[in-house]
Amino acid sequence: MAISVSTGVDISRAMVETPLTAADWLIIAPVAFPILAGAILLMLRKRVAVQAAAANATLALLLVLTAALLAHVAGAGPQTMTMGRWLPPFGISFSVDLTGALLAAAAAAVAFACGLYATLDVDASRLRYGFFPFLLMMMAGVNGAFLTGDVFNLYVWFEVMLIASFGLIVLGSERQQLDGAIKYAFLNFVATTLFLIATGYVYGAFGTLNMADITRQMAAPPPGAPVATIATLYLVAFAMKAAAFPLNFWLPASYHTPRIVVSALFAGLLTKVGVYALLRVMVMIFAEQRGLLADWIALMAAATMLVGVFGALAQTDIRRLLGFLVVSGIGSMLAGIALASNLGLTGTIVYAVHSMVVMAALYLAAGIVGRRAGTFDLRGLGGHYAASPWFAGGFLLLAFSVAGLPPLSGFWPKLMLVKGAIAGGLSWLAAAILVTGLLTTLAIIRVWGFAFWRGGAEGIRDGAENWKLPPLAGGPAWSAYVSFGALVALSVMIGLSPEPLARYALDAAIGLSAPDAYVGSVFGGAR
Amino acid sequence: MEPALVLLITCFFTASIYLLLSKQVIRMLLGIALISNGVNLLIFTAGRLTHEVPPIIPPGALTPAVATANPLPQALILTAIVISFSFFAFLLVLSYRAFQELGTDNTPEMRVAEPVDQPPPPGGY
Amino acid sequence: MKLFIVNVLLAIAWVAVTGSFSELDLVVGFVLGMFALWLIREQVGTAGYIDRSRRVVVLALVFLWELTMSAIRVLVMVSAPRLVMRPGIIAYPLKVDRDFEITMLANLITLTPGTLSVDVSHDRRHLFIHTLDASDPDGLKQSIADGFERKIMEAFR
Amino acid sequence: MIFATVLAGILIIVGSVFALAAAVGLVRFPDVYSRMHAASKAGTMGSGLMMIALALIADDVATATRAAAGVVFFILTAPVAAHLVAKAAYAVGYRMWEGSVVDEMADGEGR
Amino acid sequence: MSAAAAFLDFAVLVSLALLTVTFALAVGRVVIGPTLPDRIVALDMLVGAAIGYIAVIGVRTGYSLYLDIAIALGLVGFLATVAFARFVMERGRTEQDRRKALSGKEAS
Amino acid sequence: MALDIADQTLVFLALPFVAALASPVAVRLAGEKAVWLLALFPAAIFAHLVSLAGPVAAGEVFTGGLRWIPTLGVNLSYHVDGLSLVFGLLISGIGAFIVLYSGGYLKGHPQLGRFLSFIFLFMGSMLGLVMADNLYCLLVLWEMTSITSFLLIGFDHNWRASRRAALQALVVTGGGGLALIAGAVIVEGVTGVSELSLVLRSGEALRESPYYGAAFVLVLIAAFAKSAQFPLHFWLPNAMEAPTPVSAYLHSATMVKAGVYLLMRFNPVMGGTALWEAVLPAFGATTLIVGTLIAIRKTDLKLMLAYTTVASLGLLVMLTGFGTDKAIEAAVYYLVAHAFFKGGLFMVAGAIDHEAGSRDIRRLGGLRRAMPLTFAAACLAALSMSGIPPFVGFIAKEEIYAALAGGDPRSIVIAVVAIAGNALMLVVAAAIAIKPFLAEPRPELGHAHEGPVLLWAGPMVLGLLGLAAALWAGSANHYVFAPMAGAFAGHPIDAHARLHLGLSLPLLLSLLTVALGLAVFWRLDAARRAMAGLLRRIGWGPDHGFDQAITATLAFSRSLTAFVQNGRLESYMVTVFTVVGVTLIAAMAFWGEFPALPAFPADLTFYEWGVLAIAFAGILAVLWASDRLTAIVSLGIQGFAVALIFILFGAPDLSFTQFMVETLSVVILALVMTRLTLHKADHRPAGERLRDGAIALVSGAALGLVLLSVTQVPFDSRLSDFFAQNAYAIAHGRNIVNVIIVDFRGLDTLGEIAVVMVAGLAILALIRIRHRNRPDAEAAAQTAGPAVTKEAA
Amino acid sequence: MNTVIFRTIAPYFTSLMVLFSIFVLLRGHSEPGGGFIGGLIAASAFAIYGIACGVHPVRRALFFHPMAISAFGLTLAAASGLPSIAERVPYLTGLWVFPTIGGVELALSTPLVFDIGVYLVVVGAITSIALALEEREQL
Ligand code: NA
Ligand code: NA
Repeated sequence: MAISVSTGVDISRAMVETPLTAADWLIIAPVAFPILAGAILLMLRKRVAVQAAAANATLALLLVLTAALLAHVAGAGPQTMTMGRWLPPFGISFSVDLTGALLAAAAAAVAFACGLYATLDVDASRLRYGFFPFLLMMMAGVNGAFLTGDVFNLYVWFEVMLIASFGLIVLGSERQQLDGAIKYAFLNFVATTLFLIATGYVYGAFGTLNMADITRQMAAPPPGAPVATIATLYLVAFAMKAAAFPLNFWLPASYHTPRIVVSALFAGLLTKVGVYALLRVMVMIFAEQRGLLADWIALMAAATMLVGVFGALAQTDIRRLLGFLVVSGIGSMLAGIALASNLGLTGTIVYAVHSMVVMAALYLAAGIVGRRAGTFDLRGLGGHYAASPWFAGGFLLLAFSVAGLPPLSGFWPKLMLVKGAIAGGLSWLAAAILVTGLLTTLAIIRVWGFAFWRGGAEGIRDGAENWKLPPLAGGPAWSAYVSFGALVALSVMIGLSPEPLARYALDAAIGLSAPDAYVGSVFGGAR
Repeated sequence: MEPALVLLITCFFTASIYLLLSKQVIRMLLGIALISNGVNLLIFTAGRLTHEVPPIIPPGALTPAVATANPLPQALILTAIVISFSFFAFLLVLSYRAFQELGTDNTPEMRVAEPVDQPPPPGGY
Repeated sequence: MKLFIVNVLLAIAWVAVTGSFSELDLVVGFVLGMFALWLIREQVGTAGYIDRSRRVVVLALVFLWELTMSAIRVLVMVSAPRLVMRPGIIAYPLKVDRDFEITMLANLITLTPGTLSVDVSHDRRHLFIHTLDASDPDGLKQSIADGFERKIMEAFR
Repeated sequence: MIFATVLAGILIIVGSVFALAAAVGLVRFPDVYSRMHAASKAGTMGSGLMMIALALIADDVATATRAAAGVVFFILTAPVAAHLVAKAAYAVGYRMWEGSVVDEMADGEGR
Repeated sequence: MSAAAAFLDFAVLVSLALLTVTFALAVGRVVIGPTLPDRIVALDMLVGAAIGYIAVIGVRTGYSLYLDIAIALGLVGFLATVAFARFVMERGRTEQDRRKALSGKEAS
Repeated sequence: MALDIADQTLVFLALPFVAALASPVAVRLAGEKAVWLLALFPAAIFAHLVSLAGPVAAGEVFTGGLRWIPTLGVNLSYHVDGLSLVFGLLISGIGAFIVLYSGGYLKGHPQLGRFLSFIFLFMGSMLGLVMADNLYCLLVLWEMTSITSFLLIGFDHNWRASRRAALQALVVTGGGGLALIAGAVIVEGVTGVSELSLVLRSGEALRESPYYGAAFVLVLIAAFAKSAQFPLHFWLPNAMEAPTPVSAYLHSATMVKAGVYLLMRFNPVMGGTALWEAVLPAFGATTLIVGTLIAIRKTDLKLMLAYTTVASLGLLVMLTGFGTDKAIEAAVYYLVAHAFFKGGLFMVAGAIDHEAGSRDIRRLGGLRRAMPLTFAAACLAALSMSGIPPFVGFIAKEEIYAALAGGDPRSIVIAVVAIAGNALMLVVAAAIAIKPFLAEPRPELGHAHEGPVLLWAGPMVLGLLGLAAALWAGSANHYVFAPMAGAFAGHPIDAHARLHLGLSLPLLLSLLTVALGLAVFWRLDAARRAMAGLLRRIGWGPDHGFDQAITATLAFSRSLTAFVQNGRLESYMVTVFTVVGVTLIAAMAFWGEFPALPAFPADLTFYEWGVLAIAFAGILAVLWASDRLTAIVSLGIQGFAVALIFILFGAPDLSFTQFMVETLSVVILALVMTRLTLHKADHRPAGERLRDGAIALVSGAALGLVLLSVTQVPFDSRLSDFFAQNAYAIAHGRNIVNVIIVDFRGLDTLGEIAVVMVAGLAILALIRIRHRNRPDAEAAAQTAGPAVTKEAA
Repeated sequence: MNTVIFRTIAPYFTSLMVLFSIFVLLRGHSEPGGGFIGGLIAASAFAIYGIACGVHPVRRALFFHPMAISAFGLTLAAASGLPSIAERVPYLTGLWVFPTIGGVELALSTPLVFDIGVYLVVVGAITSIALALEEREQL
């Protein structure tokens, strides 16, 4: 009773015949593994004690897997596995290039830190109702989106990610949460629906769903196909996922409502998937159409940056402020997509990685601040610098980083984008980036001034430092500080030694704008 | 065949968008339900239409004897139907819970997360 | 015993539904049926007996006949140029008292011409029946008592 | 075979006539209770006949038994559904048509 | 044989025409109401007609596989009706329904 | 360029960062005595730089470094020429005394270690800034000096004024740094190189490039912000909130000169143009006058010094812009002189503050006896500042006047400004050196006595250096001034100024300056009152403007955000679909992708039309449903119609699923709706409904048109053909759709069921987790809608 | 709902529907049906059961929490791709065995396991939703 793949039919024209190596399994592992782990954790949902340990072990392993995948792809070029052994484009291909692998690894790092932080932030009831399964499924969705090479499959992973994020955002059912979740859920549903519509058009026009296949066909698109309009619709859909102005409303409306660790995860991961999709679809597949839309994307980028940072300046709640800063950062990433030069794309990718780490860490910091002070309202905060200088120092590093001051992680992508914009003749875009940097500095340093430097809440006597902050309670405080510290360290590391990331990002950018290797890995016959 | 379906799909989209623009969450939910059907029909039509012949290989044959309906859009729609049903159910229960907790299903009144009277950003230093 | 019979019936149903009459199918059907019954084990009260199957079949045939008549009557009514109706709800005093029998009676009544079971009273002594012709409630009650109710009692007692 | 084909044709016509009758009843009858009569009888009959026609065409025992099983399902569900709707409608107080002659349920318990 | 087939074709067309009218009437009742139970009954009717329609399409195309869809539809159609009935029961009448029911003018 | 890791200079440049790490530890172990050890770090750097002075004077340029970010062309490369060397010597030399001084000034302060750490961070950044060869490396260190300055100004973070000053400094100098980013990018873009040593060879290309103007403005903004040129000067006096060592080090001797350094550095490539020679002197002169005038008005020692620092920076910018070799020479002398005397005076002011408890010149007096050494140091510095021989300040002033003695109108105007400015600086110098020490003693200062050696050693040494530089001018010229001036000018300059009192125009102007200064000093109180009156009359300054700008920015942010992010879901939706409709229509119109007009679809049978019509009727029924329950039931109609459409076009699986899903949707709706309150249908006003209808129609039509266009493309059925070929042959399934679902595209299905599972869990969580204050919410829910009671059992 | 008629007949409907659902599941590979549709039918069956007889009998009947069933289904589906590792073929490759038991050749395959996983996920999740909603109503 031997296991057989087929019944004596000649399969060479339908199936891949090269046997797989162990490294090939790294391609699918970042998706299959968290799905399995998430499902198994859900079966054990009553065992609250097991949840955190098991989930964190999973996330750690996920980090290892994605890092190994990144190393593999960096060494061996884009990798493809077509599920079910069917020849591409008939089966669903996972095609991993540096862009995907890099973002997946960064996402895993952020998720690992957040998972650790969650041991403090997430209570038993939320654990019982699936915090960690949601988290793991979201990671499966995020990784699936980063790694898949099939446009419909990308939609599916978007939805996995989205529904898991729905679970996370409503977990707890507080009033604010429910209100935020309504806006988040309806608007995001609309965004993915637009994505699905565009994908339907693509199938109708191209007869295929494989991204490499479409890319290949774009050299000579099917006659009469409304390719530019389809690209425009993709732009709208993904810009909405990425929270670009004027489609960004869902983000500031909701990111401040769930548990802080959830906000951190969202800020770190979700919008970046939208940016990734723009890179993959607009830059790689619809390169020419992106060129037609470049001015509009640039305009959108500038508007997003500015609307975001002005929004941040208008806030009293740190979490909302950070939400607007997430939006502002998306503007910077869009700028690189508008430019689409190697430098610009490198800037976008480095910025994405930086933003994943830094925004997640800032939310975690806000969580620590809010948990200790009992409020997230800037007016009620103060004294954190005196209370815990190391933590405050970490926050300050992040603040400078998000403001784009050197030598922290936010500076380098901004430099790339400014260089790219000036080289691309879009000086006004460079100016917008720089002005945004200045305003961001103002916005985030105000937080530093109010929450950290000031001796106590609004109205405290000048010069006084009589603010008593309770220690971090409600769970293992070390987990919060360690996870926060790890992300800060990562950000500082990127800032001080950006070369490896910049190198990867540059290669990724080259791979996006000249996708021969990507297409080759799918159809090259290797696998 | 396709133009007729396109017309119907347009009606689906128009109606669902009109509902999504309304101020009541329940009407928006109806819009969600309609738009999902519209999208399903869209994918179906994008894969081109054939009369009545299901993509099933008759017993004894190795491949379909006659031209069948395009199976791929059907599989895609099946996935999409299931996903949109899951989302619909979630949105529905979410709306219900929001109604319970917020006391309204009227979007202009749902202002807990983004209150009407937001305080100005703190001045000073 | 009772469960066993139902189980066998389910296995047969399985074979019927799958349409292939191999022993293996019967076994599979039996196992699946066992599973299906296991799912509802708490609610299964009295089940029928095999030796009453004949009367059950008779009942079923009567019932199909009544259904046909009923449908035709609707057809006639709706095609009449003017509706002549004297509807109303009557309370039919039940003689049967087991859940299964009440249910069966109510359903049969619904599927027969002009009557529709609305509800069973809380004390389970009456079945409320909506009828399209309520000009003679007592006559209607009598015909049910002599018809379906007696046949049910014959078949299942 | 010819017999089966012709019979199937007759059955679907008759079945759809019943279905139409039910629908007309649905439109013409004066209140929800009487409309239920039409739908639950003629409707069930109609769809049942058409399914039997399909089984005849298929000319295959498995299909036939399945069709029979399906018809039985309908016949079992239709009265229960009618009962539930009627009970609910009555319990909540939807009135019968004003031309109704008797309501022994109102005297008994009802609401 | 061909005459029988021709008759069947004719029967199918007649049947589909009748069913289309049936649909229209049932839809009309759903829209008109006036009470919620009316709409529920009409929807139930619609399901019944759909079952017939599927069967007739099955007859027309010769695919008996449609039978299972019809059966499943019958089963879940029942579920829908049950759920609505339950809804009516739990919920009570809407204000609008009450107004119409009290006026009692819906009879033809 | 050879980059060598075993490079000594690089190690020395890294030393301050090591010290920054070491200082908290050292202070924890040894208290303030640790400064003696820590001062060795800058001292070692100083010594190393001194060792380079000879070769540099001989024309050698030291370069080296490490690759940092090859991808971006950023290197950690240094470039030691005369200019950077002198700056480096000042930074490390003064830095050593500042470290010592900090030990005395912050003795016993719990955060002394942190303070020193910041000081060292700054030192490392500043040192790197002046040594950096790579433009971007310079940029990084430039911003790092802003950051460390921010930290140091806000060191007394419990005070609002400190926080404000720190933020202000960061926004202004950091903002300037942003301009420098763009400037550097343009410079690199034009010259094609990013190493300063190479850029310096491309002056011609840069000056003639169309981007010169932009680069000039951007570099200028950065330099002016950092070097506190009017009207960006306001942050510097406010920075006096910082502990005095910071004021002495950053805000007089070193950091504020970074802007001047930048101008001097770029002089060979950007200077010499009409723009350069017009703009720099204009701003410099204005700054000089404004700074000195305001300094007169102040009574706080540190503020007086701060405003004279502003003025001195103006003087330096003015000279830099003037551009002649003589002016360059003068600027070089003045820069060094200023570093000595201003650093010293700040430390003196700090010592007075520390010992006497006040910095208000009106409250100080008679400290000569109590603090003789401090007094001596003050005198040395003040004399140099006043331009009195035999101090280097005198030489500097003579050189300035010599440079401006050209006789042309521009020279005359600038000379007048210089004379006025110098005279007023003399007033301030005199006031600081004389008033606290020689004015009549104040009884409340009886406790004051000489501070520890840490406090007076620094100013004393700096004062003496001011003397030494003048006395041994030959060596100073050879090792310091000439190389620096040469690097500044871009060609060798033979700086040979010495102390000589021969009668000359410069000396006459010096005498005039002194006379003017003494006259004002004699009537200082009156002058101060006059200035105060004038400033009151103006009533507004850029400092106030900063607050106004912040307030305005916040107000603008608030109203913009309230408009854009208005919190209303329906308005978000309106925006989204407007964008969808408009962009799609525009895209199709712009790129000519509208579909062709289709023929009437005659291939549909009547019953197919019938089903389509039912679907349409279902849609209308949902739209027009007078209440939501009707709408829900109506929803079933279109759902079933869609299922029938699937049947008609050969998709039994879809139809199957659609029926099930539609029914379950309705069931779940019904289950949920049991508790919801019912409202009337749609209560949008007519205008809004019209608008929404228009948006819906445009977006819906757009989506439909694209689809129509897509269906007119010849279809490529490769995939489906493949599936049909292999579904049974290889995958053993006759239902091709199912084979696709479980095999060909099984991964989609895996994701799909993950969605189903997660949705189930999310819904469970939604239903089950109730917030604590639920009864209230329930009550609110009950009162909000029309009261509905549960009627049935 | 408190009605004798419905309560009496619902369990039979439920078992018939579950049976039908398994039938639809198993033959999905060759005719319309499959795990998803089967799962929906089974979930409908449990919904009817729950509406008729209350939530607790359904919970007891299922024994496991519906979400656990759903999670198990997902585990099964995801794991059905893992035997590919041993065969050195990509994830989710269909692997078949054709054992003969009692003279009948059976077709057992990873796609079948996958489809069963789909079925369980759908049954579990939808039942969970229906029961949770139903439970709220009964409070
Ligand atoms: Na699928
Ligand atoms: Na499916």
